[in-house]
Amino acid sequence: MPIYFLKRVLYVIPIALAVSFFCFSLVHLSPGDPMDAVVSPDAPSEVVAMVQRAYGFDRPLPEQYGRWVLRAVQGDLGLSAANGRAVTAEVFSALKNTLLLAFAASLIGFTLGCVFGTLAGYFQGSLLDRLVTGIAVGGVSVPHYWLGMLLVIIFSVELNWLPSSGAGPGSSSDWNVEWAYLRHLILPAVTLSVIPMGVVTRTVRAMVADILAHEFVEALRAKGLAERQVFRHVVKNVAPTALAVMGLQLGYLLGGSILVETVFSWPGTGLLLNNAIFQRDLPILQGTILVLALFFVMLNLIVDLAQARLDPRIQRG
Amino acid sequence: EQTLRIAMTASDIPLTTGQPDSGFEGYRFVGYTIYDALINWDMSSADEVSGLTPGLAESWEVDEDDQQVWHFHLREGVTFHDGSDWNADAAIWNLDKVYDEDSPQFDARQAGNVRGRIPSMDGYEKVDDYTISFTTSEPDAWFPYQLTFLLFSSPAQWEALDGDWDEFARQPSGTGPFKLTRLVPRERAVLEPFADYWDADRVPQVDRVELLPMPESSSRTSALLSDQVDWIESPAADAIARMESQGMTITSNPYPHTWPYQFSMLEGSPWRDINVRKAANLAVDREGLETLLGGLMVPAVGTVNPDHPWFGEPEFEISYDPDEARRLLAESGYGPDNPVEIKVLISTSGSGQMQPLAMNEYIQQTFSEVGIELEFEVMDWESLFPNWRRGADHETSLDAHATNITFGWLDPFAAFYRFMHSSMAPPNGFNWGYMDDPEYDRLLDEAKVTFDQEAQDALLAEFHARMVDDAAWLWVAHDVGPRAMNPRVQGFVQAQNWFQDLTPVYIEE
Amino acid sequence: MNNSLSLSRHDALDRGGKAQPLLRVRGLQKHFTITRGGMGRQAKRVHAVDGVDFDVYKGETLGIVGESGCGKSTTARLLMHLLAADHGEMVFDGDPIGQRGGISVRGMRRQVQMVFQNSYASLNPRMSVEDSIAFGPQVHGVNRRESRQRARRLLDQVGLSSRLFAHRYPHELSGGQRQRVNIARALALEPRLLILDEAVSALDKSVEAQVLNLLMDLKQEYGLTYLFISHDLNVVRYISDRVMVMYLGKVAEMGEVEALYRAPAHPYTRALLSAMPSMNPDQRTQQAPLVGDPPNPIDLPPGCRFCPRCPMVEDACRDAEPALEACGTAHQVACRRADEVMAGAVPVKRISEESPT
Amino acid sequence: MSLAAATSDPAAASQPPLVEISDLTVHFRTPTRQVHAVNGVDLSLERGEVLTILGESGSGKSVTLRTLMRLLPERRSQISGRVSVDGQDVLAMSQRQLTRFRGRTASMIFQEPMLAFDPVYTIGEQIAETVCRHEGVSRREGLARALELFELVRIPSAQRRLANYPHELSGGMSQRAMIALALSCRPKLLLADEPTTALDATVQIQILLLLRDLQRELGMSVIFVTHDMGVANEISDRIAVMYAGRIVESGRVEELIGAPQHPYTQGLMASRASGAQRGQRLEAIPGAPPDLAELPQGCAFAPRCPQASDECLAAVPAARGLSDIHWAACCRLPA
Amino acid sequence: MSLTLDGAQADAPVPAPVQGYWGAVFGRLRRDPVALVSGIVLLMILLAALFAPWLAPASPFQTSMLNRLQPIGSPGYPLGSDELGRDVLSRLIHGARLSLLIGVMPVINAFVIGSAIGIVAGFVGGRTNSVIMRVIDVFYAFPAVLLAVALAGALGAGLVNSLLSLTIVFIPPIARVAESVTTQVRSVDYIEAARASGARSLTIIRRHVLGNVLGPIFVYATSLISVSMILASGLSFLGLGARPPMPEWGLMLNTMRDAIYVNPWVAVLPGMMIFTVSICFNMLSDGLRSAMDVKL
Ligand SMILES: Nc1ncnc2c1ncn2[C@@H]1O[C@H](COP(=O)(O)OP(=O)(O)OP(=O)(O)O)[C@@H](O)[C@H]1O
Ligand SMILES: Nc1ncnc2c1ncn2[C@@H]1O[C@H](COP(=O)(O)OP(=O)(O)OP(=O)(O)O)[C@@H](O)[C@H]1O
Ligand SMILES: [Mg+2]
Ligand SMILES: [Mg+2]
Repeated sequence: MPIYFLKRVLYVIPIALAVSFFCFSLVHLSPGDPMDAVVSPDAPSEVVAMVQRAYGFDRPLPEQYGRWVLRAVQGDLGLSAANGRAVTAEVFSALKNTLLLAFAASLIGFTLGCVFGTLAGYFQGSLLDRLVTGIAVGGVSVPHYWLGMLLVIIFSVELNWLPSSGAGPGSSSDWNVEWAYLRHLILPAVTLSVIPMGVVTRTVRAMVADILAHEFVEALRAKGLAERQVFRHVVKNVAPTALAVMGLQLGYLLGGSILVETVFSWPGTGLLLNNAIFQRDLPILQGTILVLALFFVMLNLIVDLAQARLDPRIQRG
Repeated sequence: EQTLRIAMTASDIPLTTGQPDSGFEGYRFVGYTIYDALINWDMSSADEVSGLTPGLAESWEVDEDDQQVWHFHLREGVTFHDGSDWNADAAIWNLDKVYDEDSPQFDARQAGNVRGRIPSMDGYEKVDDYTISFTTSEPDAWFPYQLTFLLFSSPAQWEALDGDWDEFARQPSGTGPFKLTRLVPRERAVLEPFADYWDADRVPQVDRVELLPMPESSSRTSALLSDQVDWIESPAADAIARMESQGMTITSNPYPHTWPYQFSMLEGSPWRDINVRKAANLAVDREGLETLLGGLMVPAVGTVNPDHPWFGEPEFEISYDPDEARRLLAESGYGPDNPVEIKVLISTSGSGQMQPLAMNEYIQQTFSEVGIELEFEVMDWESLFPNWRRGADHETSLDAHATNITFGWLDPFAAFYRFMHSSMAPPNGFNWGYMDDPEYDRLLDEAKVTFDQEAQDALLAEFHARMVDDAAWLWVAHDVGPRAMNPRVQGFVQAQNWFQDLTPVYIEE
Repeated sequence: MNNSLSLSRHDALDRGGKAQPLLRVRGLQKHFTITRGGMGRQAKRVHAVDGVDFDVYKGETLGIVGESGCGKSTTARLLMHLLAADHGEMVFDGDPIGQRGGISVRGMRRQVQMVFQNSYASLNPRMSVEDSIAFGPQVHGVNRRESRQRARRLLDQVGLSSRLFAHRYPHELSGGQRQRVNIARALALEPRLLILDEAVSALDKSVEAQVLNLLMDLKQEYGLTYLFISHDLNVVRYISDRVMVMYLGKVAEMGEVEALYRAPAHPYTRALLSAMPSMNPDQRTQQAPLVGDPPNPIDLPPGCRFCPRCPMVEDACRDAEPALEACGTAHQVACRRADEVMAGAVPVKRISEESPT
Repeated sequence: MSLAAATSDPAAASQPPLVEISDLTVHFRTPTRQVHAVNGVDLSLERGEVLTILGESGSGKSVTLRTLMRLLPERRSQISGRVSVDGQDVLAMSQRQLTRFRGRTASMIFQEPMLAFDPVYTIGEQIAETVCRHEGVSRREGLARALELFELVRIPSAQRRLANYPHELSGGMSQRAMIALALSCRPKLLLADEPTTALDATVQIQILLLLRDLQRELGMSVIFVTHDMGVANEISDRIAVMYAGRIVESGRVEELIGAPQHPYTQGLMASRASGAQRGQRLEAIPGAPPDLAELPQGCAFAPRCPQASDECLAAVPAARGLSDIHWAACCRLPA
Repeated sequence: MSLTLDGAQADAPVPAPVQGYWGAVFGRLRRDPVALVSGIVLLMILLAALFAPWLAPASPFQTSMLNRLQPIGSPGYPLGSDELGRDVLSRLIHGARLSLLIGVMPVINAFVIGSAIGIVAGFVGGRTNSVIMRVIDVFYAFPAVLLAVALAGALGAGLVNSLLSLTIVFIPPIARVAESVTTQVRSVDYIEAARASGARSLTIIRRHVLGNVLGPIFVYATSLISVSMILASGLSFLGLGARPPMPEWGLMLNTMRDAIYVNPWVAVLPGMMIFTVSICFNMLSDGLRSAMDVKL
């Protein structure tokens, strides 16, 4: 067991390095000058040179990468080109909001997904199954940015029930569980939840149906177990895979909320990234992608380890 | 408690350390609110173009012997928000902050934001505790305009924060009518009145101003409609009817802003033919365009409005006259079978660009009626803007014949000089199309050293008239800076300016 | 009636005459490494085939029996060079395989073919029966038309009307039919040696008999040599001339089928035979000859690997592995106490050793 | 005609049979066709008797067995006929009654023990669960019982094995565990669906002997399904041969193996490969079993039968008794 | 049974071939009503895209300032007009071209490249496989949307760049599936049998591996089309894909966002199209999967 854990954990290191290299080279793929974001275009060239020096953009790329990684390891991702603030702080304060949104969306999506998926899996082929499957396919097929717009039209524009943008009346750092803030969370969270809802429904349905077709379920019935007890077995069998899928979905929500955050002006990493792209704010772009990717890598790790714990069949040697 | 909530178009809270970024919107909301310049804008009137008014300097004059030296007499009895005194030392400290790379308080960001706006600055020194003097690189009558961009932050506060500008951004201290009490990057800035403001007439009426960045115009609109904010900048034109129907106030006023095509005068550009330039100016149905924009524009017949002192008396009268345009084109050998083919760099959006796609397409349509075929190179604002300084012959210009970048013109340098003077060809300035006319250069040079206001205005008027007669650009529109507000917001006077004064605003309960 | 062609080909290919074994295997060994160790730990090794020697004579059927996991299939795959052996020498009709001066692997594969246990998995589901059979000849340069004709001919020969079956896909066939196709496919290259790895084990009894008949017929027609792998002792007895009994990757005993069945010399063979269910209601088996499952070939005991299950084990058995030695004409065994076993002195290991009831 | 069976225990003879199946048919609906898996099976089983159903793949053995526990998918199967076990009508039971019946009155051993255990619970938990379910005892007591059972089926280091997951056991071991599970509530009827087919010969015989011992010890009735004559011979008192969803011959082991009457049974015996016929061709039954979706008219074996006549195609032949308990369904036999 | 070889019989004419594997799959697909309807809808949209210039009632670029933001059903504007007075129906029809292109192309590209990588890795196995798969793992450290946005954002807005970045996004998953399917197939007996008949690796890949591997990879790839449609249009929606004034659904959705206060239902039409295409591809893919999944 510890060996498996250790190996799995150590495997994160090369991945993290590769990810950091990718993030760094990513922005140097881009045409245009990273300086464009820092100085206004009417700045004379000596000012440009001056700022370039101040930001270290004048050094050779390998040196920039080396410095960047070294500082990143110490938690310093440099300064935003657009506003000069520390990237780390910017990213983490945004990440906090994205996490809030992602958790809310997962709560909705996973709950519905599990319930729907189990029902559909149990009553495979029935009308209920077809209905649920339809909803799930819809969930994974809907362009969520469009769904967001639709919800805004209905609930904000037409009915004026819920706000359409922002994280709340105060700033997100004042966030707390109050209706004033929660109402801001509803639309984006619902919008973001449809994809995980669809994916989880489909996975759980397939898993439940698959497990129910196993001979051991027949054996459980042959033992005289009541359907409720059989269900317990099914759940325990489905759980590792379902959890893994949910973990991944949570990760996808973190990275995938960019469109929804843009639609709802939710002050998270997605909005940060979007702005960074359009302002060509390379330090923020690099930093955000790095942090999100590493977060995702860690999430994968946790999911794998959890799955290994839950499923006795996974090699532990 | 009165709180005024404003949705800005910026995607982030502009820099609050002194010299803001985010262009003029930054100056509007966190520049002239928290800080003062030596010379401020007078934004009290809605009826005439804003002029200059003494700020942290009570008076100033150019040295009688040397036109490159200016003396400024600082206002006494002014304190920063932190209580420290404003004096010549503080002024020099602030100048070092942006000009002396070796000074401890040097801040590259602020320097980057402001140095380009004061091209004539050459030196500065303290004369006595309340007098400083500047040296300019050449005689420049427009120097006072440039100084409106230099804002003064508190040295004492910076010291207190251990010289950390990042921290200073969170707890800035200036001399302005508002002080910043809260900053949540990307989300919110809170301003509260500075009770000891030196100009008793401009002590703010509201208790709090909250600034919220909302780059999406539909988000701003819905925020206003759902009462999340009281005031939005640049509402979506299409939503104005709806906002009005829900009782919102729409304010607008022309201000020094121009929406042009800046022509390339390089070899091979059709614009080298004056007939084509004139025809283009006559081919645009500016009134139709006004309808398109829901009335939120003023037709432009020159860089400045006809009632402006710099307008002059051009002979070429710009109007919508397709027949005349066709005639001019025919004269140059163009016709329906042989249209003028022109490529223009346009953006999808951008500060001050109004509605670039809609407007350009409209122009494309009216042009085609007279035989000018427009082709667009659509870029995002972030690519178009840097191209401005690179010039028409740069590879990023993609061989275009014109660029469509709007601009504000607060002073003659910004309005004319940087575009029309041959010395401003890339990479020195924004003479994107390599305009090179000795007569332009002469008039501008002369105006620049004419320190008498009326004489200077006369020279500029002559210049402007010549430019219009030349049809040097295609002038299309002036923006009117629309804002939408909740009817509770009262007391706002929309100045004919990029900047606005928030101090008289109050909320009617 | 033109299969004389095949026969003459065999004659032409025959090198050393009847006396030279068709296949000679010496010291064949294959250990699989289970890459689980890493980090300084010794990786575990599966001793799937651990030093096996045998000969296959021309025209005979050599049966291989043994429990699951004893290395039967691995041996077959090593012979086909589908797996690379760790050690060992294989000589086909006098020519070392895959060595300089010998016969190439490709050349050997023209003369040795194999039929797999899983009749379904061993046919490409996307290929018609005809194409599957024709594939081999095509690979060896026979043109499309001719190879198809050959495929049809073979189909008819294995008892499937080419008219009805040539264009079918594997899923449209029954298990017995699929196994016939597999046999036809193996025959398409006109091999001299056919390796049958549990070729009838998955078939129903009534169908199994049909296929066994077919195999007997084909052998006669073509003068084939068979290596017949099975765990069904009855079937092996029926079809083989000689039998090789394997236990945990080693040959336990080898000999003429009747001699070996009548008087097994290895306690394991003996146990295996007495574990066969009896067909006489009055003589039901009273005592299980062996206890426990066959161990897995990862952690082998020192000495004779049958020790832990052997009813006749003595201390000396644990010291050294017994070599395969002759014990009568054409009969070899790897047991120290073979003589006693042949004499019938095999006490049965008590079940009580395992656990109290 | 009497289908009563003789039992080793004369006392039991007076009691009614434990299992009575009459005219059982089972059809499956699949999206494309209808499969006639069982077509009129009559069967009875005395208390303490071991009956083997012998037949080739697809002949309906498992379906018959599953019907006895009502384990077939309800929605896709059509069952008719009568099935009673220990006086209870299985086909009429409510869901509640069923759960009490299963595992307690009748329990089952599966062909692939690995697949019949839930892979994510330990073996011990799975046995304890059954005990708790039927006897309402605590988990601890359940586990204690599991340990006893493990010792009963002679699993070495029983205590340690209880904590194993199914994939950690070898084939023979898990089949023993399966048997322990099946016996956990002392069922009156044990159903065993090819419990030894997947095992090696040396292990198979151990399991067969174990089952035989336990059956005798516990006095259970057993229905054992296999396609191996030898296995049937080892374990059973009586054999029923099944072909295409019908029982074609049934009788005491000695009778059936010694003197099979139905041509199919005879064919099966004859086609067995053994040393005896070395070098001779086997008398294989020609052809292949019929497609259960399109059963032939009359005797299903007729198309493969060397002795078939027109009579065979006319109607399904009735059972013809040969002795008190040996009968075969073949037209060729005297009525 | 006869061992005689009847030459005449061997050459006898053969009855019509039994339908092949794909024939059977499409036969089943045709009987799946959901897949059938989805297929028909997609076909119609595809045809509309192909024949857009003939089908569209108006030019997709013709602006009209007087007829801006007309509601659905206005005369001359059956589906209303957009913020520049262009006919929305015509733009939707023309938009199908670009939207389908940028949605489907990346998956096609990735299918070709990813399958090649995966099949080679899977077939060769061993160290080569590990190296390839470890590189692929790195891409798995990025959620798809993030990767697409990051790449498109870094490369700069534009059609080609968004195509490129989506292609890069889809290569790793397809390669992974290809690798695992190939690894599975590689160890199946019929490949062994083919090797045993002396065939060389390339022949085996061509004749035995491809046919069995491409099907599952193809099904997987079709399921990605829906994701790709959403992502591609999403990039345009963010301003990273198609540029104005090209008609493209995501971009239309973006430019009409401000119109939601005036004419909400026109503004959501492009999204409706994306949704329709995406759901149809998903259903078709599901249908295909179950049609191919039937145990043979
Ligand atoms: N590729 C492989 N990697 C690791 N171990 C293997 C591999 N192939 C076979 N083995 C192991 O080698 C041993 C011998 O396997 P082999 O398939 O030869 O047995 P067998 O005698 O054919 O058994 P069966 O009767 O079950 O087919 C087994 O323990 C098996 O698990
Ligand atoms: N749930 C089901 N749905 C459809 N057909 C079924 C179902 N269960 C069994 N069948 C069919 O019923 C027939 C009889 O099956 P059964 O499992 O009883 O055979 P068997 O005698 O047990 O064979 P084997 O020896 O292979 O286990 C087979 O053709 C099988 O395909
Ligand atoms: Mg094997
Ligand atoms: Mg069965």
